[in-house]
Amino acid sequence: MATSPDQQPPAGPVTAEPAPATYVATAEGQEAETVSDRPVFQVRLENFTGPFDLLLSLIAKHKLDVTEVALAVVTDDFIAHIRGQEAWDLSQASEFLVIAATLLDLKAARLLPRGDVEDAEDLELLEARDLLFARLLQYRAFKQAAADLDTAWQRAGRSFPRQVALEPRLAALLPELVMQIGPEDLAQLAAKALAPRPEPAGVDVSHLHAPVVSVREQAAHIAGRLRRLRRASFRTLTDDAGSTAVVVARFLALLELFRQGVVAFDQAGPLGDLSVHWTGGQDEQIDVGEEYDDYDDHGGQQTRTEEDQ
Amino acid sequence: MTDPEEPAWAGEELLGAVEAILMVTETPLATEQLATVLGVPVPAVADALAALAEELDTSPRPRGLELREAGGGWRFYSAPAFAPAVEKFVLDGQTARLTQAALETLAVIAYRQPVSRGRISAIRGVNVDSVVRTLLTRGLVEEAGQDADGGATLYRTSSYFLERLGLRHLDDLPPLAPYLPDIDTLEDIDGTGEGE
Amino acid sequence: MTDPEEPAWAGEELLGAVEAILMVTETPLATEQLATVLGVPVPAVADALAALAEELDTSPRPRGLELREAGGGWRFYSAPAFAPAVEKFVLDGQTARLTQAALETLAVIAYRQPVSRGRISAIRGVNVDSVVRTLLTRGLVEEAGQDADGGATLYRTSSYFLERLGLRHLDDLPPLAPYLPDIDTLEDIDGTGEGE
Repeated sequence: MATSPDQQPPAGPVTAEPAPATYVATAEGQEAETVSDRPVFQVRLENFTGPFDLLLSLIAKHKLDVTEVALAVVTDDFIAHIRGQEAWDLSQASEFLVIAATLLDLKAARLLPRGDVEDAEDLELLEARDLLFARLLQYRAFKQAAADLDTAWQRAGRSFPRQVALEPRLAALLPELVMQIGPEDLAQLAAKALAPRPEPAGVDVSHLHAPVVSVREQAAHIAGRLRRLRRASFRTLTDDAGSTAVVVARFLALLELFRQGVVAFDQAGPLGDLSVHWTGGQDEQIDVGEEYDDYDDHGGQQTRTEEDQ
Repeated sequence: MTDPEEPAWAGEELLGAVEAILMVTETPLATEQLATVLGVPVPAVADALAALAEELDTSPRPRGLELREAGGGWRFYSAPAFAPAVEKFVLDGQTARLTQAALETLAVIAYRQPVSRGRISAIRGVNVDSVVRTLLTRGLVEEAGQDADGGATLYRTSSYFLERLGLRHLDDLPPLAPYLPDIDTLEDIDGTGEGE
Repeated sequence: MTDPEEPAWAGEELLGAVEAILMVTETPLATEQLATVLGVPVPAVADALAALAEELDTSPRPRGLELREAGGGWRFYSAPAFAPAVEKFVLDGQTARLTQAALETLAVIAYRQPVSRGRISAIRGVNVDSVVRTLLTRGLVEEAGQDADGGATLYRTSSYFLERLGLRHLDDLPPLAPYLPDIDTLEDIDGTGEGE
């Protein structure tokens, strides 16, 4: 329990939290001073209680209104922050990745020419953005409520209730206890209290994370298909995906392959099908995954021990 | 004195009797409970409590105690002004601050109760199992039955929560930010986290 | 305020500080103890205690409380003049039986003594302050010094407890093993409960 990320010392206001190195350059003088002697990228996830917290903090850093966020900047920072993490709690990582994927999606959408909202995918994208903002707004409201509770907690915490044991004279007036149990019952009660409590329903979240989709594996899969087909639409490449997680992983894999210069994209028109073609050699090795999948190295399910939660 | 026809205590005697009982109670006392025990009409007890509280608040010298209503009843508290002196004697760590994670989780439970852990997770974007256990252990939240749909355990805040925050009722909670997005939409979103 | 050269509290402020501490402390307090913690000379605290006691005794209205020294320390008591009201309140709703919560807490103390409230809370998963006070009031458990680490008060069962259960020694308590699923696991649980 003591090492749980939720037992961290209370975080200060968002703007007072340590920022990744990328902010040092952009932060105002005063903030830069307090941050400057921190080693680069020594940002700990523990400073943020969740992806929304991080996102809000990034938005605050850039002094942007949450409803009109310059997504490109925030997305880059969000990804940079995620990269800066050395050790991940899997259940947290998945949440952060979901947000990161959504942000990437939206950032990508920004790069597309703007047109009338006709395509279903376009609508989905808008929906995804609205959903993200709605959740972010909701989180911000609760964060504000938490600050209110903190104020009340601290104010009330300065005054202590009188709750003392009964005066001996009055205790003597109490009716003589009927001891309704014997030593054996007592032992049973003790055993029950001391025995490992079954985890309350809902603690086991392993099914949420299994199977973990490896971007590296999906990249290999896509590369294999593209070497064979030379050209395929994103739709085709994800037709056997089976789950959203796999689609996301393949999308990320494609971005990685594009960065390595082994694929090129082609689109007939705005929001048209994304056509992908292989530009690498037939035997060219791909090297994907060290960024996306290195949380795998920390062992997935097995290491998600009690302390991590 | 126990004559049911006649109020047992009145005037300054009633003040003293209420004061005496408040000295030995372990829990906040509801006005009604005091009235029953003393055999006195509820309004008379309410007046006595108000008079005692005011006497302390308007005392010519700084008083070490105050009488407040919180968490469903009245109780003596040490005066906040003397917190630095009192803290050294109070052992149960009540002065400990709650972590940001605990505060945020507590806020979601307070405003969305009864609520499942899955729902809280969906709102906060992180797993909240450990924090909810801590809040349970500290007596700030309690179980409130099962979700009709999925059977998930629901949680609500306790009366200790109210007392600890100096609130009389849940209605005393400050309103959630007015710019909170449409709740119906969010119900759906929240619902996705329920599977946990 | 913590300057060792200067008394931290004086005059009416000292009265208020002493009053505040006495209102909420769980045990009677010796004059010396108050003086040490407040950083005030013993005679000053003695004067403050006497002044507070006199203020209550000479109050223009009948007071429900009094300040007395007994058992090596000072403590507020309900005033004997209001004993009929207080006794009625204390006996009202009292049963001669222990609640399930009290029995479970008693069982944990019996098998893990000496043990702090924090540890019991961690084991039982709920706040046990009130239940432990009940067991103290009932004489079934007693204080057993302080934890070497954190200074938390430790509790053990009393000889009255043995008597009521018909046991000669603690060794006569039945072994837990037959009721436990797995001793190894149990050791772990004990170890981890502390983090709280």
